[in-house]
Amino acid sequence: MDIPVSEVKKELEARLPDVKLRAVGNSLLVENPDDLPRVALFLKENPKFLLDYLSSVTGADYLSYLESVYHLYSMAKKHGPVALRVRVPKNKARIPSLVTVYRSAELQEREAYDTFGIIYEEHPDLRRLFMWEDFEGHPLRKDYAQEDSETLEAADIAWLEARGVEVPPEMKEKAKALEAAGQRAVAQKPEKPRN
Amino acid sequence: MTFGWGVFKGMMVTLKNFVTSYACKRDNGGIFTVQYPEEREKEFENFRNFPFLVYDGTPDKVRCVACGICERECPTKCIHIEMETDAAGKPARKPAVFDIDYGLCMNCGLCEEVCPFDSIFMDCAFEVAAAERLDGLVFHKKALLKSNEYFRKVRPALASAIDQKRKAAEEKKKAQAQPPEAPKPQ
Amino acid sequence: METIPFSKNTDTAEMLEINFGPQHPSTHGVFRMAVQLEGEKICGLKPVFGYLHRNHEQIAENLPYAAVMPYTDRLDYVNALTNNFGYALAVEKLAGLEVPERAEYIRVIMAELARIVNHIAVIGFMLNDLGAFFTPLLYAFRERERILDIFEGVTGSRLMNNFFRFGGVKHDLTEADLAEIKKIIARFPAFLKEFEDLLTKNEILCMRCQNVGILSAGDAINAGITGPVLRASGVNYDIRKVDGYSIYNRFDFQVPLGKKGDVYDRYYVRILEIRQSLKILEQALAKIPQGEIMNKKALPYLKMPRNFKPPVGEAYGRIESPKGELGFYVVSDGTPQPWRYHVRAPSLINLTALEEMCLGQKVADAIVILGSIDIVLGETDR
Amino acid sequence: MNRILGFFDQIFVSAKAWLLALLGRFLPDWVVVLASIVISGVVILVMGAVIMMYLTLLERKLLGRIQNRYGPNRVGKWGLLQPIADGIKMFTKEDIIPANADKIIHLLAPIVIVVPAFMIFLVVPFGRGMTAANLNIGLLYFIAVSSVTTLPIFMGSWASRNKYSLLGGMRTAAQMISYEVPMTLSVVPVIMMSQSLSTNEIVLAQSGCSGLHWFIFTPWGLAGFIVFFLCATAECNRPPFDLPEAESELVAGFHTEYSGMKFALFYMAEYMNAFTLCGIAATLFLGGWQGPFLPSWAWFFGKTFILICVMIWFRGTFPRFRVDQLMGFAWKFLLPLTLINILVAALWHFLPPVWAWLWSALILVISFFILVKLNINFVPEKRVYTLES
Repeated sequence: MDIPVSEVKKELEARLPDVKLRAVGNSLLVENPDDLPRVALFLKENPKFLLDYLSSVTGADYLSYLESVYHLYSMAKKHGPVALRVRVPKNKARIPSLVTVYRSAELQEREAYDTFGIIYEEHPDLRRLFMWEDFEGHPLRKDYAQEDSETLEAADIAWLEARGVEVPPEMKEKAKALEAAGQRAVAQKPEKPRN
Repeated sequence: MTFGWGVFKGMMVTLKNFVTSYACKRDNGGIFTVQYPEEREKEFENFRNFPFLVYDGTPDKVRCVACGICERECPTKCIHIEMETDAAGKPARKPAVFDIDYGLCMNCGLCEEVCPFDSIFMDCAFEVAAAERLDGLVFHKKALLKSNEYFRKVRPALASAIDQKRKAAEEKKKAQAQPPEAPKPQ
Repeated sequence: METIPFSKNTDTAEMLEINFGPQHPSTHGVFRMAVQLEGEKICGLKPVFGYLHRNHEQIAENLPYAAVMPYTDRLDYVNALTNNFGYALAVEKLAGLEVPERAEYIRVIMAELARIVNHIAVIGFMLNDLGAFFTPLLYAFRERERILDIFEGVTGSRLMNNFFRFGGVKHDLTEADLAEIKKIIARFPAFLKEFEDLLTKNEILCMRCQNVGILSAGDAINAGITGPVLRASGVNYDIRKVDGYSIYNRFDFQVPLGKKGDVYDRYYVRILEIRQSLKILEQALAKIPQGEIMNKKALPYLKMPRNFKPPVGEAYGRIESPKGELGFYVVSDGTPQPWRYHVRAPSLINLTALEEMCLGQKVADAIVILGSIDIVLGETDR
Repeated sequence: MNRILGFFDQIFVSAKAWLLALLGRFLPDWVVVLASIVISGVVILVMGAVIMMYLTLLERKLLGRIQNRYGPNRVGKWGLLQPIADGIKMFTKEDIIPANADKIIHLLAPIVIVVPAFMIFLVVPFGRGMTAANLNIGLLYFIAVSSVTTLPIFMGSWASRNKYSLLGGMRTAAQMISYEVPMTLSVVPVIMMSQSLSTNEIVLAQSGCSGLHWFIFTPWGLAGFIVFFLCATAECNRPPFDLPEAESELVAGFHTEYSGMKFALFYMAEYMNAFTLCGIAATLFLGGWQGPFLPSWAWFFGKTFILICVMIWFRGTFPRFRVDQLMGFAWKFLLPLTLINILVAALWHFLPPVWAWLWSALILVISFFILVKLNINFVPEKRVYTLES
């Protein structure tokens, strides 16, 4: 049972007049990220929708901005989904967390933080989910440069040599050259054959 | 009596299985193990493991024309093809190099699906273990090439369908190769 | 190793911090639970993920739509067919592809067989966690073997099936296959009875499972828990019923519900679900029509996966996988590769409430609770 | 007929006597006494090792059959050489000692655990006149020595400096001490009836009527036997009481950090304990070597073998208890039952036969039900599940 976006939008605009909304495709864009918890709480508690179940939280990178998408369903009324989305600029990717409204956001927001670098404010435990703590970058962003596993950097060589591993001289030279140029060892991205 | 009855019933189940493992056949609760090298499970025609190349008759008559579609579509990029060039440097529609890294291949069968020349198929052979990761598991053209007869043996239904299709195509081609009769003026 | 932010401080009290995993016989793979213990009682538990992380989503974003299909097999590798189902559903929604009748039936039959495989295997593994020395597991595997033979005969592979295609399925079910499936369904109730005799009323199992790891319905909904774990808590929510995706609304089946939401309910709900799956299978086998197995419009894309370019847009396809709601969120930008591809993994999200379920219980219970949630690390870590 | 039976019955005893007589011809008496001890010792040592080896094979075979598979069948005919292959593997494996371990205790633990396992063999009556040392306090000796096993397990777990091992060690200490109590108490009626602590005397007290005088055929004997057997299963850490090892929880419990031969010694002690405990159970309640038609030692080994098979059957069927339930089972269920059992045995002694039967059976059944009612958490809840559309 689908809920038409226009209906949700109408109801929301009537009840929360200061929230700016825009219908994007089959989903509802909350223009100001700070309004998101209010909207979610309203949808969760409003008897007409009772969207008590947050199915999926995910980020997406649209080059000029980052987006966080939420799919809400109702277990009580067995309808849905209502998709909410929030857009934030890349350099200021901060969205209020939904954990206080839906606990199911906990691990999913951690995942989106890990992979997209979206900071969910007031999340009780915002750590990386899959990658290790001092991992650099956010792997699902489109500008993420993957580390080249074949080429060693100066730090890697120091780490290896401290453990008594012999590093071939040509690798050392390459690392030195990289360091002198102030570059990282970045893997060549597989070119995307777009026909 | 509720206490102890469930435990007793459970013990009876295991006892029953203990007895049937001596008394019964595989399908009626007997021993289920297949003692692998001596006994083998039934082989299924659809079973796919690693790809191989089909040739007709002699190994130089390879169906593959080195178009590189499978190479491009392979999700794991485990196929490497180089086209053969003849003495003049013109590309001969034949692979000079055809390598498949079995260590990388994930047996998805997409290469078989996309191949327009009915040349690459999934093999049923699964005993391809090797001691070396690179030397042993990267299969080169010579090892990959298998005859159509072999193909017919391991996957009879598919092979006969492919053979029919090819035969039909050949006949059609032959028919087309003959100079078309002049269209009758209406 | 990173520090785990436990809610209680380990240093002040007489506590023991233990890592269960990443290498441990009962974490079902490389999952790690950092556990705070006071004697044998659990005072804090944090799951740690990522030991099997391979960035499935990025791999998929760099591949044509069709080439992602074999990768979805590797998410929940116990039942690859339902993963295929979810992904195919999402992409068909995106591209607006219809699926022929017979293909729908084949899909349902295969998905339900996969559900049975998963549930019996899970019960077996859970019993292993409880300390039964492999007997239930091997009985379960004995029956699973027969179903895997079907999978091998039909799809070409026992585990990594790669069977679904957009707009249909790869192979047809022959009459012989159908007869074989019927045979399996016919013999399954006897096996279930044996299994239940061994387990359901066993006092030790009841003692270990009843009133352990209780999860209330409200908590379960709020924590986004789905699948048998949710239904064991007494919430009637089965996506096969709610969405009626594919052709599930044509079948007559019921949703078994638990009473308390403890480990025992989760065990028994799975047993009951197997019976319902058998019911669906019987109906599907009786009704399966003749016909095409691929949508004609989608046929050319089999040969040219790169020509498959769904229109710009997004779709969220979800199915009731044996572990819970498996959702695929796919965004297309009109190119052969998805712009964004996200998997809503039930194995991961069902772990949200793991700590609450375990607090105050014994070490042994934590293992059983984890076993009863039913995670597969391929899907959890992606 | 009787002579042939008598010959086979005493074959080992007469062989030893013949050997000693042979030695006595040209050696002084004290050497012959020494030789007698050495012969018994060597026989026990060899028997202990062989029993352990073939018990592992038996267990794997039976478990395999219970689970519809073959079990080991590749080394030798029916896998008969498998234990030897395992032994070679154990010998050649690297001996790993954790860097932070207490090395001396880590080394000592497996040695200390094997010694009492061998020592118990001393009082086991393998057949008529086939007790290595016919102590008049044999039963007390058995209880004392078997309780030593707790110590080396705790030593091993503590010395490993491993948290899993530590948890396993804690569990062992709690479990073995707890189960010692009902086990000892369940033996008391037997002592009361046979009026002796000597294992041989106990067997002799059960003679007559081709087996009908075995203690198991009395109400208190049956209850005592069940309690004793359960406690014995717990004492040698076998499922469903295998908490100290608890593979699925504690990896391998107290022997997580042991490898190679040290691990094998732990294993050996476990199986030898299982054998001796089953042997003692057979002695106390099943009439030991008593039985018609067959040589006495065959009866003893047969009964022990059946009890061991039951233990393996347990392992093939049951999940494991949890630690609190395990302790509760010992203290709240088995202990009161044994105390009542002692009372019942006293009643049995004073009442005339038919009344004794009736009363003791009645008391035991009633007290069993009362105990079940009191331990309501052992009794499964009944649940009815709903199916909703």
